[in-house]
Amino acid sequence: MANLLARAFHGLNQVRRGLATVFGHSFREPITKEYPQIVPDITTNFRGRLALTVNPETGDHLCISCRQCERVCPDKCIEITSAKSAETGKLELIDFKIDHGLCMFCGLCTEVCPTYCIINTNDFELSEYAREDLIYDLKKLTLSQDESAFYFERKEMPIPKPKPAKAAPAAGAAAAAKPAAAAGAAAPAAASAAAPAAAGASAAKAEAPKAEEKKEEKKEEPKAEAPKAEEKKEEKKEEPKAEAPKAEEKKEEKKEEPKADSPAAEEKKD
Amino acid sequence: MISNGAEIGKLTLLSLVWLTIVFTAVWMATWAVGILLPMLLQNGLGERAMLINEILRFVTPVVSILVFIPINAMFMVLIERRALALFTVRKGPNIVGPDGYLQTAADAVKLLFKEDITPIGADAVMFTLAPIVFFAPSIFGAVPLLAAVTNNHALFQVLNLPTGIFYVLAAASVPVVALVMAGWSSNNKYSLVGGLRSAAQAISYEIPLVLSIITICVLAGTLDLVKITEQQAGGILNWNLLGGGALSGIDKYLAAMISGQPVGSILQASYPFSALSAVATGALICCTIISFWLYLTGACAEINRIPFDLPEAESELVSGYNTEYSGIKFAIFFLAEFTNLFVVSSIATVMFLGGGDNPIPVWILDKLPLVPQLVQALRDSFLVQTLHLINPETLFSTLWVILKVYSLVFFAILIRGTLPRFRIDQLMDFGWKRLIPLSLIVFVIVVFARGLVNCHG
Amino acid sequence: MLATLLAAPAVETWLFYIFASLAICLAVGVLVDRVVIRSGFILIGVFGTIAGLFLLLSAQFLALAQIMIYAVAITLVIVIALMLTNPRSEVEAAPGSSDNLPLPAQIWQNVKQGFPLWVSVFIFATIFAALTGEKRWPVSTEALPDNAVRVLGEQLTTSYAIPFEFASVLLLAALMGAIMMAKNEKPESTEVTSTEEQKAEENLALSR
Amino acid sequence: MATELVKTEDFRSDDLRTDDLRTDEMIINMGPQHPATHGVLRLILTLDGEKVKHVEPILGHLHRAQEWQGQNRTWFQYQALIDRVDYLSGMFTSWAMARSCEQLDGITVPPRAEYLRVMVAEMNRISSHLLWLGTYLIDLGAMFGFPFYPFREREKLLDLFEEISGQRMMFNYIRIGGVHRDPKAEWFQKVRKFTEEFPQRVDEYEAIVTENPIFLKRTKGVGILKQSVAKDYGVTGPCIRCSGIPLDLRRTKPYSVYPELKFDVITYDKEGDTWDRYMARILEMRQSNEIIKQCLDMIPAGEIMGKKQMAGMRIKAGEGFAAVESPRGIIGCYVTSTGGEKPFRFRWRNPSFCNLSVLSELLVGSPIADIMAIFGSIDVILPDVDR
Repeated sequence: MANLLARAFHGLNQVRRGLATVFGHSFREPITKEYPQIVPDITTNFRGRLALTVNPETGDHLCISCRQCERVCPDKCIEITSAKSAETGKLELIDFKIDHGLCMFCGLCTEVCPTYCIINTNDFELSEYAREDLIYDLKKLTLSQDESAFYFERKEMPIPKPKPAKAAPAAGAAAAAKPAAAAGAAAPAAASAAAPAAAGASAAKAEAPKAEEKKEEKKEEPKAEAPKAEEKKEEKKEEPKAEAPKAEEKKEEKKEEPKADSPAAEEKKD
Repeated sequence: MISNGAEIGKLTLLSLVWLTIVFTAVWMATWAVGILLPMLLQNGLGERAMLINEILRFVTPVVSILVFIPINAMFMVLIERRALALFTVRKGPNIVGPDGYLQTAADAVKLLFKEDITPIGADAVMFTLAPIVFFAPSIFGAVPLLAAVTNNHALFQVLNLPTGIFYVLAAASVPVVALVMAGWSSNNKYSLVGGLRSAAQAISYEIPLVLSIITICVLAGTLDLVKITEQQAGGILNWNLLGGGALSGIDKYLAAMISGQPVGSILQASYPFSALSAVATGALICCTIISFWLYLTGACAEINRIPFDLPEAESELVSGYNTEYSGIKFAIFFLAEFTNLFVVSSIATVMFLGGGDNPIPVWILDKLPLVPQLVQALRDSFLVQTLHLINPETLFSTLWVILKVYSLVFFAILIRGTLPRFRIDQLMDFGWKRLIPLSLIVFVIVVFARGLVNCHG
Repeated sequence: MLATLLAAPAVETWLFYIFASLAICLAVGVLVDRVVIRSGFILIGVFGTIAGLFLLLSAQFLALAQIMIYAVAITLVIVIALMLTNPRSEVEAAPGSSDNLPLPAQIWQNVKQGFPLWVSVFIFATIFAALTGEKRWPVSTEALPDNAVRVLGEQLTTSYAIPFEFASVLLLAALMGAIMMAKNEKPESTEVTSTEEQKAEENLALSR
Repeated sequence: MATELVKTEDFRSDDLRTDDLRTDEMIINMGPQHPATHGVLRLILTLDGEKVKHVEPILGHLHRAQEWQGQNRTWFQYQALIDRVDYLSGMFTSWAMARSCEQLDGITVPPRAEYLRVMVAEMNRISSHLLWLGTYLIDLGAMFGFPFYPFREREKLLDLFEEISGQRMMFNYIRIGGVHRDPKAEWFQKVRKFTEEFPQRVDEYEAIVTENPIFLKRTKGVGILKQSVAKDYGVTGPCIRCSGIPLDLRRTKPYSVYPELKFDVITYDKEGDTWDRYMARILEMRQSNEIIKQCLDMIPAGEIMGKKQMAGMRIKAGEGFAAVESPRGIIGCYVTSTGGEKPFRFRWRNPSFCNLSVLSELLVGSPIADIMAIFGSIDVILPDVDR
């Protein structure tokens, strides 16, 4: 009997303790934010919607059509269309499509991009009424100059040099790219020179024609079958190792401040 | 330490605004039907208005209840959500209308326009009847409470029954049938189990509930709600919560002492057996407090609130008896649940907390400055004298009732935010092996102890 | 006052007829309805209307007790018991074809099928005769007591104390008997049958 | 600690219903759309009254061919996918894969990376247990108040994860050879702040839940997992530790920097019930908090990557196996490489699958209302079961 009473009191006391704790919570600041009015403070590294940057100073498009992102994407949601320019013999970006309905926001494409062109923005509001609307084309993906500047600063990425002419002969012959800048500036991107460092594309000097051939093939069947893409990748991969020592000064400039991403990776490269 | 002042302030303001809306609306409707219309008829028809007046007197309480229930339920849903948000460090609905005041109105409109689905294989008649049977008793049951909570207002005296509390309890026991009906007619196993559980639970917990009420009735010596409230008038010492009048003697003694009247044999009259009476008083106070707790527990089970919400246990039975309900039928279930919560809290207020009585004893209240003058000024005003719009006694007692009832509702919300749910067999064990014996013991003790003390009855 | 309104003979009479006819209709519904559980629910309605009749007789306490105990608690127990005993098997109790039988046999068949009906008609006739025949049940002329519940309580504990206690003892005995019947089955079933199906069948039969 | 204070009667569900009242068996299909089955588990229950006679879990509603995907992705790509196997503790799956590949390739992970790994893993363990705590209380019926509190703390952890790895659940932070990103100094300060206030929060949870009489009634003596059964089914994690077997890879087969850290392995001598499993997780959260504190003090400066991360990386040919102690038990990763860009074969040993298989043993004989109490207490993640 006494035991029963003691237990009953203990139980009631515990319930009272619980109630008091819950009631005490009502004097604390709410943790919820009224979302549409108050946009959350998103960290720098947040992997949101994918976008393509332009050179924040000149407005040149930074993409060099190297297709690294297309190859690395586990979901195969990136689709790049490019053509060889008749004048310069370099690749010219025609279209760049990302299916955000397929994308899993792993951010691998941004890690391999040699020119810091494709980035994860902090935008996470992607809802649309139709799935087709989630396929972003080049126009929709490309950020304005101001936005690019914002992300370049925020993500502490090196601001690309406004393409000097001298870079053109050296790197232009390589597999790399010609920017499809909105301004249509003729000068080839400075970034294209640096590109090979990270991606190893520059190594392909000798191979350049071959690579281009392949790319053109691919253009014809944009849905490029996986095996082919991978073949190419394997070819490419072998070369950069050999070529790594050739790194140019520009490359090193770049390397000083590369994103917090892969400091170790650079180390090895050097 | 309070870093949430803004939210608490908002909640308080919301409660005040909504309560004003609710009670103004109810009172205006009641006044229009019960006072204004007869006055107009008297002027227009003269003697011939007798029959209509007689009918109107019966209609008035019903009108006030019918106006009260939906508006009040809307308010209670809102305050429950806001209060739970407060407990869980959130903000709650605050978008629709000014600071979320109209959220439940919007929800109600949404529910009304949703498709009303009757599942294949369901017993259509029973399926439709169930929400009505669930909802109707809460209207009927609330009527006799009106006179008790408004300090015996003339308009509501009509439907005050000599068996008031028993009537309310009888009405409160009917909804169980509706739950079984809903569960059975839905043609769904989960619903059926929910309905059966609710029946078993309600029948079990009705016994301690009724026994705890009977304990108070024994102390009060009557079943009439108005009489029970009248007995408790005059401060917290007279409330049934504290011994059901066992402390009235002390109250009288203190009053006499303060006003300087001869103390004489007041204590002797109330406590005839000195030491024995003192023990009995202590026992009575303990017993009534336990009864109050028993009542709250039983009532929680009766209206399926957490921790007794087994009939709609979400993690076991999806949504129990109302799994298949949608649209307006679901809305009626929802409405009735909150009305039941209100009715149950009002019964507790009337039976244990002195109804509309203010907790401060009269002998302190009289000493307070300005209060009597204020009441007198109100009484002399045009509103009271000519239009009979406000009755000061009714006003104050109603305000106290609101405070007490919504405190209990708030407590129920707090419990909802804290406790997990019982298991069905544990629930039955708890009911039959703990609560019923306890309530019987309390009942027996009260029966014997009240012979030693002068109680209300 | 409620009493004054109800005192007007017209209103009271009308209410009586409404309640009475409702009660009879619902009672017939209980017998007729093929779905047993639904007739259980209709039974609640019958008790409710009877409570209304009590109310007309100014027996408030009795009316409320009727609702609380009969209409809700007891009927619910019946309904639940019906649900647990799988009533669907009883719904399809097909009436035997009686065309080939001789006339007396056919009549007997009908009588047998309508057995509950006949019993209820008989009971009704008996009660009717008892109530209306030459005032065998004297009508009290005493004024209605002011506090009916108190009077009821006093009567039950003084003049009718012994019948009241007998009734309680009887109910207790019935309760214990029910428990014994439910408990009794165990030794028997272990002796007589062994397989679970047989046990289950037996159980089902008992609970019917 | 609180074990002594609490005494409830011995509970046996058989006491409550007599054998002689036998009714028809009822077959109930619980899930995959049932609100309490934590995703898409389907249980076919055979009930005798409210007592479960037989239970048959049906799996595979969430099968995503994770192992097959491993054979068709490069190493680099598969790392990004593998967080999704057990989405509440993605760090551990990443870690298991990283460790097995490092073993294969012979990479040494720099000490700073190891410390970072331990830190984020323990944070992830806390966040996983917090989510479990919230949902478990929902299973038990406290749906309106309590579950928000653990989620509040979890939210803070997720913010920290977002800052360091870029996303809140699919981290892809632990990579082969190290970790992906070196956090800034402010991040460490935030973590320290969290570790300082977290124990008080746990105290609050305990004040509300641990000795609540209803909670005790629901969990004490319910779902007792016998030692032999636990061994037979290969149960791991808090479940088996509560059954009296101190199997914690962090101690029994130490890896990373765990040997240098001080922490207790939470075990119970007797056979554990659901309350023990609850308590074990609460205590584990406290232990993890201590581990994070120690790591914050001990973490050295230096490299964070032992091997270059690149799209076309290769791993030496051979076989590797590594296991880590996740919040749910042992995650094992077996990998075979042929030296190419893609793995030859991946094989995962998932704790949830093994823990779930014991369900049919635990549930039989318990009332239907206990299904959720028991099922919730073994903390199963359905994607982890189905892979």
